[in-house]
Amino acid sequence: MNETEIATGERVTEGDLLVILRHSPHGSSWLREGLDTALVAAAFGQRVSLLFSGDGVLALLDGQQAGALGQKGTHGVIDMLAMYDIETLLVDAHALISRGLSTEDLLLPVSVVEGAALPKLLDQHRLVLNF
Amino acid sequence: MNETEIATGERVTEGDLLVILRHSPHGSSWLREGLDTALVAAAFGQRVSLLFSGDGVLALLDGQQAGALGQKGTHGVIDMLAMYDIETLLVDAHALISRGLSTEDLLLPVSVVEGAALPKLLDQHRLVLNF
Amino acid sequence: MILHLLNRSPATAGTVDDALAAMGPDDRLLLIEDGVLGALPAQASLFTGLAGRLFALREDLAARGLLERCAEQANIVDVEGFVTLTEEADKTVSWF
Amino acid sequence: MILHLLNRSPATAGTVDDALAAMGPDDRLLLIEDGVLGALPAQASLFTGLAGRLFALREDLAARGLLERCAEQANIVDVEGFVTLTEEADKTVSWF
Amino acid sequence: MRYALLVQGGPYSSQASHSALRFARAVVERGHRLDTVFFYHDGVYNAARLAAPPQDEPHLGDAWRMLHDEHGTELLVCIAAGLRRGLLDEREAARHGKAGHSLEPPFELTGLGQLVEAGLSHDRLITFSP
Amino acid sequence: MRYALLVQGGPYSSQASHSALRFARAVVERGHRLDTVFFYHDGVYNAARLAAPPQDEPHLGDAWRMLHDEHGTELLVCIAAGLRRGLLDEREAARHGKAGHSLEPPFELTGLGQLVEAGLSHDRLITFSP
Repeated sequence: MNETEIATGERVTEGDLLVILRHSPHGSSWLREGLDTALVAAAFGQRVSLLFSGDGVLALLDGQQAGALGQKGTHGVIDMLAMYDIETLLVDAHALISRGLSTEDLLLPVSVVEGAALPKLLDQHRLVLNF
Repeated sequence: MNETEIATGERVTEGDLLVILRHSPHGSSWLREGLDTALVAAAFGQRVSLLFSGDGVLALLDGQQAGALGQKGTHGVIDMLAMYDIETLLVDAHALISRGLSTEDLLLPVSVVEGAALPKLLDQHRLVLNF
Repeated sequence: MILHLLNRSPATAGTVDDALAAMGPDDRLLLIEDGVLGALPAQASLFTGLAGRLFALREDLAARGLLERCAEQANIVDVEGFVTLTEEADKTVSWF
Repeated sequence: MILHLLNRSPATAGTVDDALAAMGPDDRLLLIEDGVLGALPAQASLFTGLAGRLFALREDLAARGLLERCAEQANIVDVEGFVTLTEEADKTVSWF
Repeated sequence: MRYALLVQGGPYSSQASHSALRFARAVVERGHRLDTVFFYHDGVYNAARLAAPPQDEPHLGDAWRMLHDEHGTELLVCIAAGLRRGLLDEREAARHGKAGHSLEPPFELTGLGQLVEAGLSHDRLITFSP
Repeated sequence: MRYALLVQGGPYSSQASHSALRFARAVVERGHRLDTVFFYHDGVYNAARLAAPPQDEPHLGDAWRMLHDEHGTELLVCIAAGLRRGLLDEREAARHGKAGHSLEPPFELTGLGQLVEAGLSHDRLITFSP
């Protein structure tokens, strides 16, 4: 992770690529495709940050399983993030709170982002892709 | 149109097929595909009602045009409804009001539906398809 | 009685609102796919008034890790229960 | 400065909220496709605080009959203006 | 009872096809008849004959074909929705002067009237959309 | 400037492809270089070679090919997203034991790395999604 202290004392994450994940597991392929993009970028040596926002916070929930037809879901990919050196895992505070979830419900330790830190996050990455 | 007076004095539309149109013109193919379904059902002699709801009320707005690449849009189909004897055109009141629109903004005369009349409408049709 | 199917999360507010507005007093609502995100206790207030008429599909809750996190007001049914709900309803209307 | 593109109508509230929450004080928002439904005066309150930074694509307004119904706060640009906005921004982020 | 399904979601892009297939199996296991699955909107992509999903994921096209083989369920693809999305059987390919085809039996191209017919002539029509 | 586009919407199902194409033309008219269009998610369906839309509607596949012919824009289709949706070129069809193909040049199957590369090596990447 690459962090810099900024004037207000907030820590801002810098990087090449910020992937914002806004979709739930299983319901569509968006989350899977976003994670794949992050993995590929990391494999190419880029500094990748993930922001789980909206229904995307569900991607981190513990206790996920395969779907009824054996669809794999994405929790297996979440487990691989560290292996690809993707260590900047950020979660939108509002997305968690409004769903009644807390960081204790999640598979991995994450940093919580809120308020003005959100636009700064986008600003500090060369490329931002929404999924 | 097939209408019956019910106990409360509200008029309820009956029919074989209720097509609910919830999507805007041009943004997706949903509206076009819903209208096509209605036209085909009417051509087969079924009694068809259309309910414009949500962003679907935009389908009735006057002043629509082709898209920038020459995409036809759906306003031409709206003009054909009468030819197919689809005369039951219903608009959800909330959808209109929340968009700041009134029936005077619309291409055709319509009946406005609100409150408890909405569930009754679904109840009075053998088949209900959402688009 | 109509069975309404809802496959969108409460984040797609327009769909949830439209489905609820179309429901009669005896109609039932089954949450499937991303619709089961509505079964979280934090979303329970959306579905007040549906006591005994709110259902959520077990397989879709389980896949998302929501089976143990589900609000009490939602009756959990498996796919066989889904079939039963369609048998018992006069018709089924899907909202998406 | 980031140019944000929004192609969803306000009926898809989650997308609009997420886009607005991610915008910095100098960022711009361009409404395209069904996003231009947000340019109706009835929706203007969603975008307060974006004075001078809210844009809507002329072609998409026109196709939907909204060109003459657009709120004053939205600056109308054609596709050439869209290109200019992407030139002037450091990067572009799409919300859908 | 006699059931029909309407599938409007593309395979993989949304869960709609998975949900429909799972429901289809439960319907026939319960002893109902599943006469028809109608594919419309992006659901028509379920019929793409060249689909090659990863080995460890369900092959939706094969699963629909199996449903047809075991239970006689007809797999109807809206021709208007299919043609513009590149799903042509041999006959339509010839008619449009294209070499090759992208859809083959048991999937059948058919008119939208068959959806209305399926909806009104069956006891139940269940829609699965993206 | 050098532009790249990411297209994630299916043709006809959503306006994304139309918007992208319109923007693409405006970009090159302005004198910029449009090196790459990358198709991902349902955007890969833009490459379906058998698409037969009605005569009075824009043919998106042809319009992309024209962009390639006139401006040298490469038309890259994510191979993982394409294979599961039935978009195979001759080589992939052979590799998967399928007769026929559904994608052909100037569309090219390529890895997702090309999207990252396009995004980071161009001055601008603009995304059009459904």
